[in-house]
Amino acid sequence: QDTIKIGLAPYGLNAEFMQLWTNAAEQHPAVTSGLVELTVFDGRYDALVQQDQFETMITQGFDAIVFAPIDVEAGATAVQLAHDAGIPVVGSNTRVNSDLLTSYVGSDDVQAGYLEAKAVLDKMGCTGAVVVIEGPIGQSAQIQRGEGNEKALAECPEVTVLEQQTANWSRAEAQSLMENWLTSHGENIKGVIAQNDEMALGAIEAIKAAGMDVSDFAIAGVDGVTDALNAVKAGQMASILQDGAAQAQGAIDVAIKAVKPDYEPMSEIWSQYPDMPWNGGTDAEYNVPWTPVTAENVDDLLAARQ
Amino acid sequence: MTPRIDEPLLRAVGFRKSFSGVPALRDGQFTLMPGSVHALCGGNGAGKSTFLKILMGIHHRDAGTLLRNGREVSFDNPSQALANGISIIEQELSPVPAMTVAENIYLGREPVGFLGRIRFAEMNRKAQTLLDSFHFGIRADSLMMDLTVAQTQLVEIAKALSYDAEVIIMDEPTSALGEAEADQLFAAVATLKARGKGVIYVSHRLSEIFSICDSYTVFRDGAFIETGSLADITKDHLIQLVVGRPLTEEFVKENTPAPAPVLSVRGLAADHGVRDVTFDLKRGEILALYGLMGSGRSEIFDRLFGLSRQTEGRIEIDGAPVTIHSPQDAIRAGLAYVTEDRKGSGLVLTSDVRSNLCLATLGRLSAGPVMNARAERGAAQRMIDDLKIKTASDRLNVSNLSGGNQQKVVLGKWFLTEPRILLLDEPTRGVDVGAKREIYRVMSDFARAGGSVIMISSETDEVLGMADRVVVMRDGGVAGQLERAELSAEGLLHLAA
Amino acid sequence: MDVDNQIKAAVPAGAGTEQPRTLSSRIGPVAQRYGILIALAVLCVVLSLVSDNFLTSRNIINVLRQTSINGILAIGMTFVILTRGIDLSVGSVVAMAGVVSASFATTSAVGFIPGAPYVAAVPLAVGVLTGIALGALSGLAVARFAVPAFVATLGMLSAARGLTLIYSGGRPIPALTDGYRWIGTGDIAGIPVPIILFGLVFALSHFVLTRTRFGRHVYAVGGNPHAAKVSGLPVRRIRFLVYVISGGLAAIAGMILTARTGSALPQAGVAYELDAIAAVVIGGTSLAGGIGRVTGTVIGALLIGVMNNGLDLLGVESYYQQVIKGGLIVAAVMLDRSRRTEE
Amino acid sequence: MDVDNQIKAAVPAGAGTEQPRTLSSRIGPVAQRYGILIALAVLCVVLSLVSDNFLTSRNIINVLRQTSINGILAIGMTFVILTRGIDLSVGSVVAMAGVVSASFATTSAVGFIPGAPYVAAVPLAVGVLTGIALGALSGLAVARFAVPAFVATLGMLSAARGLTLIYSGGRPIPALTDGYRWIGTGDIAGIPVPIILFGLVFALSHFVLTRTRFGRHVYAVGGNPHAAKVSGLPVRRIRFLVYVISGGLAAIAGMILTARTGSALPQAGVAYELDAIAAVVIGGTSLAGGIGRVTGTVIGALLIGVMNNGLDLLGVESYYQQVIKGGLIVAAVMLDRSRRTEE
Ligand SMILES: Nc1ncnc2c1ncn2[C@@H]1O[C@H](COP(=O)(O)OP(=O)(O)OP(=O)(O)O)[C@@H](O)[C@H]1O
Ligand SMILES: Nc1ncnc2c1ncn2[C@@H]1O[C@H](COP(=O)(O)OP(=O)(O)OP(=O)(O)O)[C@@H](O)[C@H]1O
Ligand SMILES: [Mg+2]
Ligand SMILES: [Mg+2]
Repeated sequence: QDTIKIGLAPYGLNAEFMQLWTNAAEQHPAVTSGLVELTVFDGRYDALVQQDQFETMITQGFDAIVFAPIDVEAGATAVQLAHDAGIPVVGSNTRVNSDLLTSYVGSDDVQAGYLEAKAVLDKMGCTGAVVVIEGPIGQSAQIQRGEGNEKALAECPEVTVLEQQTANWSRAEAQSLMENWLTSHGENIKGVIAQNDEMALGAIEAIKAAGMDVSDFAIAGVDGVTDALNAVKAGQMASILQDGAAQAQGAIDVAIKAVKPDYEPMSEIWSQYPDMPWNGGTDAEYNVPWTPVTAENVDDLLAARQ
Repeated sequence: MTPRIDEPLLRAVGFRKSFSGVPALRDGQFTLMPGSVHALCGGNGAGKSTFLKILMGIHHRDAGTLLRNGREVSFDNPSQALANGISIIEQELSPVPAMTVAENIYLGREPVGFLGRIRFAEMNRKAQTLLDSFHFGIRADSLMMDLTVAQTQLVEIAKALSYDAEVIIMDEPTSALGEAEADQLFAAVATLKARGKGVIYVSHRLSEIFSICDSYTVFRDGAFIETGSLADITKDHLIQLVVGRPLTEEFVKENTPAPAPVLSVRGLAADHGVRDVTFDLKRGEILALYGLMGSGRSEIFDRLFGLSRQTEGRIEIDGAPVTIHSPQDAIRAGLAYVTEDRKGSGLVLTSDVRSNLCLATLGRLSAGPVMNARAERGAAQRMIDDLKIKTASDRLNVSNLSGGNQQKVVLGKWFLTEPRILLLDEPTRGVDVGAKREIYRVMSDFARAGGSVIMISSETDEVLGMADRVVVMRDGGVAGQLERAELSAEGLLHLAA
Repeated sequence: MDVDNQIKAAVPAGAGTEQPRTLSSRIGPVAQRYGILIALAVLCVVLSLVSDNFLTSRNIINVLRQTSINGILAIGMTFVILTRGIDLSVGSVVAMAGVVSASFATTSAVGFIPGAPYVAAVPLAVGVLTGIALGALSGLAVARFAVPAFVATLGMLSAARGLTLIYSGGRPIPALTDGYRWIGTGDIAGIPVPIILFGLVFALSHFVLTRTRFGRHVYAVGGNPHAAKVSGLPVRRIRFLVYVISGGLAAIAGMILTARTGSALPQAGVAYELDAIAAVVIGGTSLAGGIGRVTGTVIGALLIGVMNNGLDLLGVESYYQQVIKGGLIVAAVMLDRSRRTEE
Repeated sequence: MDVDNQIKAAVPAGAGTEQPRTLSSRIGPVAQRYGILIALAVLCVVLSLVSDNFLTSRNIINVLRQTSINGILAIGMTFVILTRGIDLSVGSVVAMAGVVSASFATTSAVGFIPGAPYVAAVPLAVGVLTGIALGALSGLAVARFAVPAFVATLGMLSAARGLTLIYSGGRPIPALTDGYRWIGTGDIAGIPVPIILFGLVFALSHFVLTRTRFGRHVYAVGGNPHAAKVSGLPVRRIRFLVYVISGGLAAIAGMILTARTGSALPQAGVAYELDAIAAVVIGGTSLAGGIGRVTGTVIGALLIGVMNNGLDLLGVESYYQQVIKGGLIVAAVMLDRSRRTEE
């Protein structure tokens, strides 16, 4: 009666980013205080599994769902099902193409793509040639970060894109890809725009393995995973931190509010990001700002990880 | 259009076939007349099966002409041969193990009803009638995998006969059969002959050939040698044609058993109803286990060799009790076992002749974990020479050998282990006359040197010729024992039935 | 009676093709035939004890609906495996049939098929034909060109995925017509359409495999291809057809999936082949061919489905779920003492 | 000479267990033994014509290094497949061995092993032991409890992945010592260590399979387990050991991968089993057991590696890469006319 049952539906937990996102949700004060009973459903990177899990949550009478869908379009049906059952759904991290969401707490991937590409292009002085390592084609993060990449690249018409290929968010795949590109393009590659940090890190390893100097390259990724923070600290790359923790905690606050109208947010993120006001918890969209990782803030960020 | 009576059903000229450049058949010729049972004779590896497989469209010939009722034909696959009224009992048994007997018999010819639905009841009934008409005593709805090798052979016979073909090819159909079952087959063959069909019959049992066939054709080393009427020749002449030199069919037996028992079996029970089996095996003795099909002889061997569960009974070797839980135990105790199912449990068909020969003696042919290639080669070559295994090389895949030569490989594998006690289940199955003598000689020498042999044989002649003593089995129990002096074909049959 | 014999024929004790001797003798016939069913029952009883929601009719419908896609794939896979083959491409066929059919059923501007959306029959037919065509290609490689099934269908796994991505430009195809979506979300007399389709596919396949000539020939080709050939069976045609069947059924599964999720994803179905093969093998079909039955496959699929559902119901943490699932699958098969590897 | 004969012995004409009869007759013995090598050669010639960079020593080193991981996995897989088994768990073992060994070799505070980092020998030994332990578990299920290999190792695929995630908390383990990283990034006389390890594993496995008693046992058990048993071979022990070997080699591959990428990722190695099995089958080893050789596997792995490398070098778009790869694999095996499925 008192505790609120919230289902947390990340698209897949085998990689670090969603793991951080989920951990943050579990650390939300409302969860640790017992106000909310949180159950995590690992979507196993499959849209249908996520939809099945929605059905399970509906069967079990959950009060609200926080949803990070694997796919923009396919998530819509799941949201529809929950909506039909009268369960509010708060999107987080990944967008879903549905107007039935109670709210969305996430970050704008187009912007991240723009920021990271900009970091690379700035370091190159807007000349030279780059390669782009993409996420799995068709995933919304890939599409939107790609849009952002394009936007930044359009601002530097001098810069040519030598290669553009997916490495499926994987460090090992990106490493092989980059090795092969270094063979075919050698010194011509001046910059690497990787759509996530893992792939940027793979590129760095490939450069090292080829006996080249990483500092001769401009490299950037997105997400701010721990290894990337270390690499930024070592001056090897730039990264744009996606605050998964804030997305998850914010989404939980909004979800509780949807169930319990008199609720006041308990997470600290609302004070951490003045640019993202609570507004009574009723906004259709909360945009968690990106934080470019710099030599200045990297130590603090790393310390927060421990 | 009925063919004229003097028109051959089948006429093959100049058949040639090589495998990877090695000729298996150089000049195959054969003429089959209606209403005749025509023996195709030849030593192991003479090319008989190859020739028959070409007739059946299983192999493709490199050269040659085939006339069926005077018309030139060529079969790309067995279904065309079947459509032309030719059916075959292959030398190698080839059941579909997970299907019933009836399904195996009518495979591809199932009676179907509405919606392609098979009428199982009708099919089972038909199959049962067919089996019963030959007195085979097999249930049409049992699974093939539950049948013994002999029963499997009977089903394949029933299947080939059920096609109602004009030409029936039988490639060693009796090699796995007991005499009673073989007689059923001969009766069926006589009926076919009377109905004007043609039968091509392959067997290494010459007495059979002389009792059921009317003409013969001999192949040697892949080439046609002679054809004629059996009425015109003697057994010795035929043997000479087959082997290529004068030889008489006889047994080599020069051993004398010592009084001391090497192996004592007391009150042994085994799977499938074998119970209370007691006998002794003496040093230097060749003991035969005789019995009708299914009397439990093979089960005793399985049990002695640790292949079936340990139940009741005691086994003693040299007076000391031994426990045998696995073939390893058995081999350690000095046993060797040539099983009756050479494809199922004898040979590793994916490997070559050398590996198969050395399989049970790997430990002796290696220095520590590393194989001694020269020792392997030497051991294999010794057996190839001793047993006259016809193979292009010891690296040839064993599945490419002729049936009789495969049998010799299994024997060779076990001879190499230098056992004290040899268990031989139908050791001369599919082996030609010449090689049989070699095997008898090896057995005899082995016993003379102090080894002991227990053999199972469905050929009464072989039992009479080789055994010092016979333990006769009936329905899983010992029906009696006969000393060599008391042996006679009637006596054995009397006890066994 | 008749049928009984048939079933017995289809699932004997052992797995290997050789040493027909002692196999069926060792184990009682009941455990032989129902081992895996017992495992499923045990799992269900345990789950209904620890979770109140498990045995609700709504949850049972959930489980069945969730199982339907893997179940249909696994039934097609059963045909293939019975002939000693394997079909790794089912996941990619799921995606391709989903995307191609959806492109005929979308109301969105992404649809690049003139005239779309068509009435549901058109996209559905196109989808099935897509699956059949892909299956036919694999079948051709296996049956005609003697490419090992693993290689032929692995090639198809990769190629069909690529084609799907090319066709769709890597983007999902959303906004499907209600008619199309009905096969995923509709119901007849309260029973969801995917479950009905699953049931139909099962009943039909069971009939074909146990009662018809083609079905028995599938067993024969897998049990002893040489004997099948010598008996005059069209071995190549049978080998070819099982891949066509698998492709067609994968297409149906793909369209159910698409209709359920409401948009066609080019990256759908990744790694589905593993679950499908697992259901087949857990259900007692031998990868060596010739032995198995489609009822076993359905039980295997249900076992996997119940396991996934149950662990989610219990809220078991995801990492532990993976460990438990791995252990449960092995345990279930061990409990099913009927199956033994040849030795 | 001797070795040559061995090789010939290990790969006879056909693939199936039965009637290799018509098979070998049609094709000359050279194509029989070198079919897939020819396919690889053709691919290399074509690539060196269309890409200037392909035949550079640097690129050749790249290809070999990229192939080393899949190559080592595939060699272990060859042992398993030769006994009629399969090991689906290699990808998960890669991850687990990587993560566990890395936890003994990290300088970062994430390392939760007191005293870490240890000198490289410690984490490497721990990693190999981890792989061996996982392999032993699978082997036990297969050899002792007669669980079909597909099920046993599928269970392990899931369970080991779960354990890896639990052990690491789902986080990568970064900041590995130079000593540890040497096996991924170091070189001896200019030849990268992964390539050297690949070569060593190949030479040793080839020796074991062709020259030792254990190797003979592996072929016999795969060719006819019943005959092997009757001949007194310790069938169960052999079955068990091949999984241990596969696990151990997967661990080595996992540590090379970890050392190469510089941090241990719990999600590494997903779906690696497919590429490993593909290399084995492309290399001419029969999934029916008893037939095959490790040289074929290495050629198969190289074919896959060259294909990936070449398509990247040519800058082929990723969708089209998938289509081309699928087609090329099938084409290569078709060109290798030597192998035909039984019929
Ligand atoms: N597939 C094959 N590959 C290579 N050689 C083969 C193959 N099949 C048969 N041979 C060889 O052809 C020769 C003839 O064999 P075939 O089986 O026809 O002999 P057979 O007369 O039937 O002998 P048996 O009486 O022992 O059955 C043998 O030397 C055999 O080794
Ligand atoms: N796997 C089995 N399942 C059921 N019964 C079997 C099985 N194997 C053998 N039997 C039965 O056990 C009995 C003894 O068989 P066994 O093979 O020992 O007979 P045998 O005397 O060697 O005869 P033969 O080898 O000539 O057929 C037979 O009645 C046989 O039908
Ligand atoms: Mg023959
Ligand atoms: Mg017997």
